[in-house]
Amino acid sequence: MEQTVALGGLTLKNPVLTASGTFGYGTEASAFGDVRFLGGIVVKGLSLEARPGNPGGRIAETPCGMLNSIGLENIGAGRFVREFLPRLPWQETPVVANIYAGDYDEFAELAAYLADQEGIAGLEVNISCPNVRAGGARFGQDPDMAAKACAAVREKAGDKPVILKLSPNVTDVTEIARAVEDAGADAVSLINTLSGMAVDIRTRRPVLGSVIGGLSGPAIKPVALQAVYRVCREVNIPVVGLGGITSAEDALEFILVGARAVQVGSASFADPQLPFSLVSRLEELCEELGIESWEEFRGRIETE
Amino acid sequence: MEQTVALGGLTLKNPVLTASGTFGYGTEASAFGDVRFLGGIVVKGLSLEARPGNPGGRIAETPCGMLNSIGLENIGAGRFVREFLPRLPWQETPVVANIYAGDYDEFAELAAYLADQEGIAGLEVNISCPNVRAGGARFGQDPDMAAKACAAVREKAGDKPVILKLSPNVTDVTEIARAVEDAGADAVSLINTLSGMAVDIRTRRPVLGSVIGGLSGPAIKPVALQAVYRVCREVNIPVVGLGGITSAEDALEFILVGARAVQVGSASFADPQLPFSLVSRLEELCEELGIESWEEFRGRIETE
Amino acid sequence: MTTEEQKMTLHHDLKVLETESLDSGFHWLRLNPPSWSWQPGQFLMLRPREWSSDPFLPRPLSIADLDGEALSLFWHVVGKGTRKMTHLRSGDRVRVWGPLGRGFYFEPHMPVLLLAGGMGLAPFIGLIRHHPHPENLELIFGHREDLSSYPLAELSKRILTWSLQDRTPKDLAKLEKAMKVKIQGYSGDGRVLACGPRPFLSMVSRLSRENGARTQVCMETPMACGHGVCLGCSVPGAGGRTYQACVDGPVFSAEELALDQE
Amino acid sequence: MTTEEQKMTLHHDLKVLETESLDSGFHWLRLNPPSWSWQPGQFLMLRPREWSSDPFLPRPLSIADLDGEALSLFWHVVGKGTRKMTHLRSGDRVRVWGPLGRGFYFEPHMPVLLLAGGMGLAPFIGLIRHHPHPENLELIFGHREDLSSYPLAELSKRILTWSLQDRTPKDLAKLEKAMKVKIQGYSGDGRVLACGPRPFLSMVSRLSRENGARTQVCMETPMACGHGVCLGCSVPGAGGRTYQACVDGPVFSAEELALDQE
Ligand SMILES: Cc1cc2nc3c(=O)[nH]c(=O)nc-3n(C[C@H](O)[C@H](O)[C@H](O)COP(=O)(O)OP(=O)(O)OC[C@H]3O[C@@H](n4cnc5c(N)ncnc54)[C@H](O)[C@@H]3O)c2cc1C
Ligand SMILES: Cc1cc2nc3c(=O)[nH]c(=O)nc-3n(C[C@H](O)[C@H](O)[C@H](O)COP(=O)(O)OP(=O)(O)OC[C@H]3O[C@@H](n4cnc5c(N)ncnc54)[C@H](O)[C@@H]3O)c2cc1C
Ligand SMILES: Cc1cc2nc3c(=O)[nH]c(=O)nc-3n(C[C@H](O)[C@H](O)[C@H](O)COP(=O)(O)O)c2cc1C
Ligand SMILES: Cc1cc2nc3c(=O)[nH]c(=O)nc-3n(C[C@H](O)[C@H](O)[C@H](O)COP(=O)(O)O)c2cc1C
Ligand code: FES
Ligand code: FES
Repeated sequence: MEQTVALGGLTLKNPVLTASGTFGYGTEASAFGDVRFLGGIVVKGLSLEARPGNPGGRIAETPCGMLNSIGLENIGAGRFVREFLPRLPWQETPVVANIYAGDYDEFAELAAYLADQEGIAGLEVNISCPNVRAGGARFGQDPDMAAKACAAVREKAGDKPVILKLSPNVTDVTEIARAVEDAGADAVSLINTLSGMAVDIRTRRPVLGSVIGGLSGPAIKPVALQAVYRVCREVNIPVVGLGGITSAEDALEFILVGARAVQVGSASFADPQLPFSLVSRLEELCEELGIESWEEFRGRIETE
Repeated sequence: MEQTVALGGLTLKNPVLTASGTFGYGTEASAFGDVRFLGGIVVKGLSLEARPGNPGGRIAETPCGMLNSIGLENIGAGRFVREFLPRLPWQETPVVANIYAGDYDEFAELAAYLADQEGIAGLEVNISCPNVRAGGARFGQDPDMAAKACAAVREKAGDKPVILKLSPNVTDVTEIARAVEDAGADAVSLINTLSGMAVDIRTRRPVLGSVIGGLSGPAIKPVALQAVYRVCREVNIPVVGLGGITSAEDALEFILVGARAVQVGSASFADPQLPFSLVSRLEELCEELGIESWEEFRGRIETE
Repeated sequence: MTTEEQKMTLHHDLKVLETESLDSGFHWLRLNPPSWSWQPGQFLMLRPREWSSDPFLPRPLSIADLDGEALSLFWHVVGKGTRKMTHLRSGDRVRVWGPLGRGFYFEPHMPVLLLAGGMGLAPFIGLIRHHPHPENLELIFGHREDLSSYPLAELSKRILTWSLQDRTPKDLAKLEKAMKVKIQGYSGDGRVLACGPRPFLSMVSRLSRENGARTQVCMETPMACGHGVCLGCSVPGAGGRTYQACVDGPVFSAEELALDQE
Repeated sequence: MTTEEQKMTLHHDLKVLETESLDSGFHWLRLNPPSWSWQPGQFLMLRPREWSSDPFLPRPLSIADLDGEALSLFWHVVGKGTRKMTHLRSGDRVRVWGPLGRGFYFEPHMPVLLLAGGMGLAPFIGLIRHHPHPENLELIFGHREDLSSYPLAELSKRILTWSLQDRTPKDLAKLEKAMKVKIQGYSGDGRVLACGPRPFLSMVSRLSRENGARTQVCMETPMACGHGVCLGCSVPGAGGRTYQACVDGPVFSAEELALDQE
């Protein structure tokens, strides 16, 4: 079956992307597979300046999942563009830059800089990070703030598609999705991590230096599917589904509830070949299930 | 170590309760242990009238967890009081009635009826169910509605403690917790299930008849711990922690972040003796870790 | 029975005596036998401790046989749990609780027609092996997989069996016809006991109603707890009632349910 | 190396040749050897397919030894993953990827002092076994568990070893004193290679700075990916730098890090 999908102006050779923060800057996993076969890659979240990230414990294993509090450590957009982008096969596989910033102006500046780079195919805006200036609220938890962040990036992104990455830690994720759609988002991706915590009863301390971190992995797949399903029924822009995908079957589940493409996240820690093997396995599985085209399958969940 | 804890006017001989919906009406698991040894039992959610529950698939297994959409099937408060309550050792183990209703008046009526029964030690108010009259919004997702439901129950509950059971499907669970504290709640319990979904890519149908259901089990423990930790720092009433507890270690984790008592939920499907064995195991573990009293341990997580 | 006795009866850590893998994903597990009194159709919940929390839930399995030698389970690999169960080896210990639910009701002197669809054979294995008057039993067996995967050769030595492949719509029509004829034959003093996939049981229920046979069906719905506390195993009953398969069943008389309308 | 070759080198499904359980939770696993060129201190990630999704993450383990016979791993049970690994039996297959990270640097002619705390012995086993000039090696080994749990008898046959129990504060003071004296002795042309718990490495780092020894430490931080993509394994470096233990380490020169200030 033809695997190509269109995503907000991009053409992906298949619907499999890597999720931000789980695939480094795109070059590190080259020993496990060839990124040219992937639908696209989303790189580690970039900010205007390099950031050191959180001190102390950064990862904790949890049942069927993990917590992380990397604290958005990154080398800064400039160094990524100079040192990594030239080594990525961006001519063959779209490279999406995941970005975050502390305020709207910073978002705008970052977007302008990255959208200007030939090798950057699009921007994924992480609005789940704390907004320092607004006292710890998160852009992604308030529809107005989400819309403003979206608009700030959209305005500077030129002809590059802008994907808003949504947080599941909200009362109604469809409200945020509609807000960013209205603000010009070309697509949304969801879900980012759930708020979670792990503690050590012997040391009486939290396992993560930041106390609370982000939960990912198979544990959250049911939450992610539900969020994607609901958002797909509320917006007209394409939706990228992720959260706990470990197999081609999982990927098809997201597509069945309406996702245009999917991202492989922390499951690639458990199997670094996963993003690559998923591409071929997905094709086989479509064959097995007699799926004839994405159009025929996508969103065709029967709820009656 | 002395295991007794005080919970909003009740005295529990130990901090282990069973979670609503996972222990039937209290008599069904008698072959696996003696409820007289438990700190308390919370029975299946009761409504004023019997309800048939949801048709179609009601449970689905998920990674380290499960989805349910029982649809609040129950025999009605009256039949519970007549047929089950007399068979429960309520003189020795507090029996908490979990209740839900479609509007405030119904909550008040139900609370008045149940609070009047000698064998009912307290009420746990499930505000995570859809409020039919308000068009599908949920009491537990709006601070004003939560407060009103709480006040309606509190007013009719006489000297019986009222515990508000909070939903994690909100942007800020502490906001809801503060609202019900202000409205007179004697305690809060959390978390109820997360919204989740499972689909079958072969039949192209959702696994649950209700499409979206509630996620429980170890998968959600990090989310639950985080919610309990945050609520404990924001309210002065006692907090009952639950979500994914499978061991005495898990129970202590909830107590370490501030919980007064804990509830064992779906893990007792995987091991029906769990609520019972947890009681003795918890005592042993306190010994092992040199915990001298609950006061010395509870909430004493060091985050610096 | 006191609570203490019941508890000892229900919950067990049993040692694996033997495992046997047949073709196409069929497996036998023989466990050190607990001293249960049981009825065919009753089941147990099984959950090896090694499962961590994934798979999370225990798995319901019919008691295929239980005697002084072994508690025998017979299953087909369909998903994660049944696949993991194939890793068990002799000497391992597994946690089971049972016997659970209501089994089939019959008296030794009654003529009994057994109708099994695929793995629906499991609860009939011990029934056939231990029935004091095997001449009173007859089995119709509809199957998709190769006959050699099932212990049919052994069972045919004790009772009359009819096996019909059930792969195509034509096969199904033949199976239906065979069952119809037999059900008619047992509609007097006889009993019909059926176990198999839902459409199979619907067909049996309809044929039974049409021919006035007294039929019991064994309902294999997904279960979380197996002992009445989760309400996850509901099956629709006649007249809008809802039953719990784990405690009200898994065996129901066909009239209690509304299967023939499915 | 082309991508294709690298890929073949890194990712393997290896057959279990042998398992061995010692006292107090110590285990050996010998796998069919891949043809890696490796350095002591390098590690691999291991994740048996049977783990479903719980435990979720792979486990980092030092390459204890690798030669034509076997890839050997040596571990101590501390939690869920290391406990599950003890269920592996010969004939099973496990997925591993490696060799990962930077190992210890030394030349055969250099006098090398090995400092191991508990399981920190693991990366030194192969080093000692295969070193062309074992007379250039000396080991100080601080341990809590019984000596018989470690392959120390074997190693003592090849090189000079000093074992010190490390259970009480008094023990620790003795260990520190012994290490101090030895580190001074190796501060000229020698090298000091250390592996063990964090406080052990802090102590070694401090003693090395104070005595001008050239020391390398192996950092065992929790890791999710093992190959640089998750940024979960950060260790604080000197001058406010942050390193990734999995690709910049796990072996660092002591001056690169700020351990002596912990
Ligand atoms: C009373 C009873 C007796 C049974 N006896 C037998 C038997 O003797 N031999 C045998 O091979 N099978 C039997 N089954 C069916 C058996 O329980 C399922 O095949 C098994 O649970 C599937 O688990 P899985 O992990 O392999 O599949 P998965 O699809 O991974 O299971 C996911 C979830 O769905 C449930 N589930 C999936 N299929 C079924 C099913 N057909 N019936 C009930 N639950 C299901 C599982 O228990 C689990 O909770 C019986 C079922 C019941 C209710
Ligand atoms: C480079 C490297 C080499 C190692 N070599 C060895 C070895 O040869 N032999 C040996 O016995 N141990 C070794 N360890 C430690 C070993 O990885 C841990 O003991 C193991 O991961 C614990 O897993 P668990 O599931 O039993 O514990 P759990 O506590 O259940 O693990 C939970 C999580 O924490 C991580 N974790 C827990 N303890 C440690 C630890 N001490 N170091 C790193 N991660 C940890 C686990 O990997 C997992 O992600 C090494 C660690 C690293 C980083
Ligand atoms: C270690 C780690 C780092 C992450 N960093 C980022 C990030 O920088 N930006 C972002 O938008 N999401 C980040 N995420 C979230 C993932 O992209 C993804 O949304 C989430 O992990 C859920 O998917 P999964 O369950 O498949 O991992 C990170 C996740 C992990 C586990
Ligand atoms: C089958 C099932 C039925 C439930 N029914 C109720 C209910 O009637 N009322 C209620 O407040 N919570 C109900 N719950 C939620 C549990 O009480 C608990 O909050 C949730 O399962 C999280 O805990 P756990 O992870 O330990 O199961 C139900 C949960 C399950 C699994
Ligand atoms: S399986 Fe839980 S009530 Fe039947
Ligand atoms: S373990 Fe993932 S970057 Fe080091």
